[in-house]
Amino acid sequence: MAARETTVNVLLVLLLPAVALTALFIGEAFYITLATRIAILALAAVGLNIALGLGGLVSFGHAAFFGLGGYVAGVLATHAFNMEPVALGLPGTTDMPVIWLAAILLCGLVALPIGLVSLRTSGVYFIMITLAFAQMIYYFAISWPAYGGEDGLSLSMRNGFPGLNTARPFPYFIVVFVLLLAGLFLFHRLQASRFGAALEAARQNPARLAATGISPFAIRLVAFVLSAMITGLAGALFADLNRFVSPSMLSWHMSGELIVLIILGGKSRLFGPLAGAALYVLFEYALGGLTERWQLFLGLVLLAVVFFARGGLIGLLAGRPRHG
Amino acid sequence: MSLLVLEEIETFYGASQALFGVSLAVGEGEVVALMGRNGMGKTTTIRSILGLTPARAGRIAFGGKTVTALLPHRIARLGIGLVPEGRRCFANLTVEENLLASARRGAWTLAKVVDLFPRLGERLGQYADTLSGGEQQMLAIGRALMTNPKLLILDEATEGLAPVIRQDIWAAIRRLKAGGQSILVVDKTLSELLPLTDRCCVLEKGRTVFSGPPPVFTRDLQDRYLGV
Amino acid sequence: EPVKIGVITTLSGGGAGLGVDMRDAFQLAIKQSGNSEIELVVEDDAQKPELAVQIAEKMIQSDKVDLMTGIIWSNLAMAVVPNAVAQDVIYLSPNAGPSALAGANCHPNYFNVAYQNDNFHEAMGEYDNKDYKKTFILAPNYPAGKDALTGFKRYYKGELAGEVYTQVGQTDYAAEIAEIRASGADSVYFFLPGGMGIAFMKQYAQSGVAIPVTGPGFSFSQDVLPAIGDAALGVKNSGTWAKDLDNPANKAFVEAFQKEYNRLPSIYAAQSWDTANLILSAIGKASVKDKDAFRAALKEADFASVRGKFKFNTNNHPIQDIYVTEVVKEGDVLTNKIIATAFTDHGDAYADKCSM
Amino acid sequence: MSLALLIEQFLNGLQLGVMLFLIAAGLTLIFGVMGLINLAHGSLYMVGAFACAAVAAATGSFWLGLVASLAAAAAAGALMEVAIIRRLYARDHLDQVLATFALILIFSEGTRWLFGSFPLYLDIPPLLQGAVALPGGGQYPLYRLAIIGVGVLVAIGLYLLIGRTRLGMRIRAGESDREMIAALGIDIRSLYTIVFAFGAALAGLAGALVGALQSVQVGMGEPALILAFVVIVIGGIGSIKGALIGAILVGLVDTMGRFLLPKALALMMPATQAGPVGAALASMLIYIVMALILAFRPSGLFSARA
Amino acid sequence: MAERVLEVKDLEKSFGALKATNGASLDLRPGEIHALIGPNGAGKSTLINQISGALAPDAGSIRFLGTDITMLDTARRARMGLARTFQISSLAQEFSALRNVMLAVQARQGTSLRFFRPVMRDASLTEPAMRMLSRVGLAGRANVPAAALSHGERRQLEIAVALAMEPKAFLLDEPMAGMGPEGSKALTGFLHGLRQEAPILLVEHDMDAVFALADRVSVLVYGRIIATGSVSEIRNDPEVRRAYLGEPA
Ligand SMILES: Nc1ncnc2c1ncn2[C@@H]1O[C@H](COP(=O)(O)OP(=O)(O)OP(=O)(O)O)[C@@H](O)[C@H]1O
Ligand SMILES: Nc1ncnc2c1ncn2[C@@H]1O[C@H](COP(=O)(O)OP(=O)(O)OP(=O)(O)O)[C@@H](O)[C@H]1O
Ligand SMILES: [Mg+2]
Ligand SMILES: [Mg+2]
Repeated sequence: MAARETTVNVLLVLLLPAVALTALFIGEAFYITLATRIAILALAAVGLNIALGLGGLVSFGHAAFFGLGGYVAGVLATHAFNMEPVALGLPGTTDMPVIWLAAILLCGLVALPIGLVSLRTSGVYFIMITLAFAQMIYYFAISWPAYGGEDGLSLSMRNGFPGLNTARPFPYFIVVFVLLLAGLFLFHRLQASRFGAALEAARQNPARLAATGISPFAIRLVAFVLSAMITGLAGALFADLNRFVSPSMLSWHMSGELIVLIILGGKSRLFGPLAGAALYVLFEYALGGLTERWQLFLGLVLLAVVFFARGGLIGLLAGRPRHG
Repeated sequence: MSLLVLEEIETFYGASQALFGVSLAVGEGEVVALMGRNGMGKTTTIRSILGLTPARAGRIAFGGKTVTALLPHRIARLGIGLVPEGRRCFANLTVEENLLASARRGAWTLAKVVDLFPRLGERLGQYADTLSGGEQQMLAIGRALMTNPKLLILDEATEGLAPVIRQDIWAAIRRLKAGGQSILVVDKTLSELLPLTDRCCVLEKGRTVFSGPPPVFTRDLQDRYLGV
Repeated sequence: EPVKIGVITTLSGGGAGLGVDMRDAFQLAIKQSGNSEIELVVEDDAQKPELAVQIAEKMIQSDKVDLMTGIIWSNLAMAVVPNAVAQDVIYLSPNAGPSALAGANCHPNYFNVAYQNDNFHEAMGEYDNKDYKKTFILAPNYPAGKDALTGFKRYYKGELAGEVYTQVGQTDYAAEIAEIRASGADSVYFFLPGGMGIAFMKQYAQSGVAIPVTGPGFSFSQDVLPAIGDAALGVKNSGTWAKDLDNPANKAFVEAFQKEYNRLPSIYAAQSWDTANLILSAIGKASVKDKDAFRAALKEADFASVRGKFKFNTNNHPIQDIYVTEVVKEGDVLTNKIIATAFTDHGDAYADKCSM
Repeated sequence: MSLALLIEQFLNGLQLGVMLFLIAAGLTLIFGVMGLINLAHGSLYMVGAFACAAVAAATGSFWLGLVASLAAAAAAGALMEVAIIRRLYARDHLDQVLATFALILIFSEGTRWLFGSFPLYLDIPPLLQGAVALPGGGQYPLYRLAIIGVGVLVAIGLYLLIGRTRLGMRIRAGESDREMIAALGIDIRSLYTIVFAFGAALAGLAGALVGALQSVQVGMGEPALILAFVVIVIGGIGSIKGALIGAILVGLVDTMGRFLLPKALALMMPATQAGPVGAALASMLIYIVMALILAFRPSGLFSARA
Repeated sequence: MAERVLEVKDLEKSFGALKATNGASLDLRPGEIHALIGPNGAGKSTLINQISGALAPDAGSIRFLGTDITMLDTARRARMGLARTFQISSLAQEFSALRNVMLAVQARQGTSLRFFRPVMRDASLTEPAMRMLSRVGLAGRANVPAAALSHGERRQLEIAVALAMEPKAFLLDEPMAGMGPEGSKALTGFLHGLRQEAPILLVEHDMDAVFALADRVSVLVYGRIIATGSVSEIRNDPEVRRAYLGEPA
């Protein structure tokens, strides 16, 4: 079974570059964009999956980090453009690595207090308190006029990466894809590591974990912050993909969508987020072109996944997860 | 006539087989002890009787009616009261509610259960998950009695009880037996169990390997199957 | 040579009514023109900015559309338009005119065939000067809401009894209505789009407060009037169009729309109809492949607008008359009737910031 | 600002709270007591509103519409339970999330298919039109008073049903250990179908009653859903009393925040800024309150098990 | 090393009107098995929970290895060397038996913030864990998820996890419960030897085991220790007989 999962995973990884390369070859740039979109949403979900899949922390507020990451990209680029300092005399930038770092750091910094408070609760209370924090940020963003409020913020062009022309779809896809691979690798090692073991135990039985001498709170907090950082990075990439950020990236719909991607693909499975994002985006795209009732059919497809693909898409393709 | 009959049942947890052919019978008014080492399939047998983990092969009949394919609540309604392994009290119900929720008319009433376990009487308004382990065990027994079953199934019902209480329970079981109650019991205290049972049924690796009255279940056999 | 037009609009979810009207009118106009060289690509944005962006990319990169149109909401327009026009696609707005795109960020590829967002509010502010001295204004707390009240105040000269910003998506207005009652206002002006406006009007009528209400046409247009019901009767509101506007183009439009779809057209349908006819007129004059020529042809605005007079300002936004209409009942159907003209040949406040 | 206005706003907050409770009532039953995460609760609310509006328009009677809303929502609920939800009790909560999320999409588009894209008309019944005079000179709409009445009745009814009846015990027992209650001879499957349909009917009732005050349109259920969850969680899952008090707290905080915050800020900053900033803060307020409450009482104000 | 490994003084804990612990004091000396017996609901588990840190006492103090640990959280106490088992098995259900034990090994090593090295390929975790499983006789079930173990096997696993912590004191809450006759016998022998490694506070209703093992016995009734003494003293204490032991079996 393990071998089968590996095969499925390899195929999944190859899928995106294969699509992108084919698209490049036949001159259908849009499919590169679509693949990029899948990769970014997958990365965001990989981040959430650390908290949700491994730690059982169903954060209904990860859009906050996704959106914050996006706004970091948007705000820094805007300031680089109009040459006004962002804050404390720091200039804006259009340099992707700097933006990423800033997004990761900011999301970590914001996730820390949110985690400190939220992790006092558990279960549905955790779901709702994370939602509460995200909603606060959302309403703030809607009504704060400086960066466009509800109308959002347009980037006049995509931020740059040294040595690459990111304005073109393919090089940007490569950048995103490499980051996705890095995210997946991180998740993979994390899951198998001592930290991962402690985190999964904290989900299954926190009292047991504490009784062996590991504080579930500390483990969860680290996981939550890490998770927010990765999702934030994905947010920055998403802003660059769309050359646009708006509060809708911060909305609870977005949080819900990230959760749905994970469940769709297979919770706590390494490639669940990628499979889920691919399926979701493809259906959204394909059905949207076919009929104006596409949401109805999307609903039916999701129901079918719940019933016929236990353990999500990966569960369907690769069988039950390995327990060790 | 036998109240409960199991014929060569086989049961699986998903793909892994736990029972490979268990046969067993409990007659009206009979007390039968189901025995075996840890992990040999006692609990699984009980789960199969109640349809919680339905048997995939073999036949189970209760009161002359084949129940192998029935849903658990239908089987239970035919008159089986279960004291499950691990207590499984309803955590978010009070003691009183636990007792009343599934009660059926008959000789056992709230008053009589409280009489049997005065400790529960003191804690009627307390939520079950805050009870001590032993109190939960008493509650599980009381809850099964309140369904006024034809057949009482006790899966390690004396686990975690203080010696005095345990003696009370054994006394109660003796009284029940005297009153004609049929009982299927899993318990590790052979010294209490053997004098009381009409028949012993021993499982090993998911198979019935011995069945007979206590006198035939010699020290030798006990040692062989239970490691006493 | 066929012309490909990408229509991104809202066809699902709560805001779908507007998008459906928009699309229906557009398709009808193209059909009636008999021009078989025009190919439409219609997609649903589900009122999500990110999805709209994705569809726009697809239309530009994959479908290779020549023109784009269809977006109903300002925030979606802000997501799509700057990028689309930067890729040398011409975008025509059939609704929504955020101020950001009218001023410094105006673009030769961006044509607004509807209005600049402030227009309706400016008109009502101007008109309210006539009857009222102390008005109470409210709008949702987001950019369009603030723009609305700014627009109103730009022309309104009386005193303000109160200025309240409500929550986006709010459904209960008891608190605001109580404040209005206590404010001593002689009138109320509100901008609450979609369901918010319906809820406000119903609750306002139920509250028994007798202070007259005025609003922008969106809150009393044909798509929402049936839902508000008689509570809307007699309310004055501003608009660039009403179905009784007396010109041949409008008569033909209303009749054709009613015949085809068996319902009255809304202002979104009217604006969309104009957008389609503007495009048709330009196609007759120039090839879409020749962008400069085509832009010039569009700018001439040589088409029969259902709004009567129509021409483009320097920033490619309309210069048009803005009317005040009143909700009336025709038979048992609620609709709007023009009672006054608030502005003639009105442009917008941002045109001089546009360096085009 | 007069005292009378302050009192009226207080009443408005109270009333909004009871209205929120009404919206949350069905969810308390299905989610709080049965333990099922039903994101489609908002959709059932919408079904109720649409059924009421459609039947009221066809027959001219709000009351027939109300009956229709109960029937339609209960039927939709029962169907949903038998066809879908029933298979999910034993599964992970997250599977329930995915399935009921899918149901939201299906319900929304299905409703649009049936009723078209435009909001429907639904007005309050003539019997309940008009206002009553409050002591102190104010006026209060009769219909809103009626909603308070219905909300309180539903609260009492649910409280008794869940806390005092055998049926309530069994539902709660099912939530704690479904297999065990079945093993004790209770037909928990049918019981859950009935209770689910009942919860759905409550959602439908709320949709009809509240729908008459709002816009009956596709998508009306989602904000209602979020607020309902907020209310239940603040109050403590499984507690009817908690849900009622949580709802009233949210109603009061929201109303008073909207009313007072801009005024308070105006004392500190220019009026042009105070309005928007105050409104922004007001819209965050219920979430701030929820976060604060959960930070200090991680399982709500009145967790069913204190 | 202090003369007393664990020292509980005047502990009090109320649940509403119920005083579950009512001024209990007791200690644990190096190398001993100290049995804590008493009627159901007397407060034994509550006491264990307070010592392990799962519950905060209302009053009183707990010292461990000379340090006051009353205010420390569970994990800190566990790291100091206090290992407990649960009366009702409490394991990571999805993890195999082996991984459950490995968790304890990792906790003892204090290395849970390592993010990269896969645990299953880490002999410094798997080997000690495997050893512990063998000691309790579960080696053959190492790869079975805890959820699929039988009740008795789970009880054994609880002990293996405690062992893996290499603690300075054991708090065992009814380890015999759920073990069959053979299991109880084996476990009794095992605990007999275990006291050399660390002293044991043993809560147990199985009197055969208690009388065979205990160096000292304390009797808890209504949250109060009513007697402490040797096995024979306790056995013959009339008060204890009445409240707890009942008629001689
Ligand atoms: N949920 C489950 N999934 C998979 N296997 C299981 C499950 N429950 C029990 N088993 C396996 O089935 C076999 C029989 O278990 P069962 O619980 O019936 O034993 P038992 O005789 O009751 O043991 P004990 O005395 O320890 O309670 C064991 O090998 C056990 O590992
Ligand atoms: N959270 C709680 N709330 C209320 N009462 C509680 C709580 N926890 C325990 N109790 C009560 O405190 C008393 C002591 O419980 P405890 O579990 O310590 O008993 P015990 O001595 O371990 O009993 P047993 O031998 O049956 O396991 C019991 O009466 C129990 O009902
Ligand atoms: Mg068993
Ligand atoms: Mg105990």
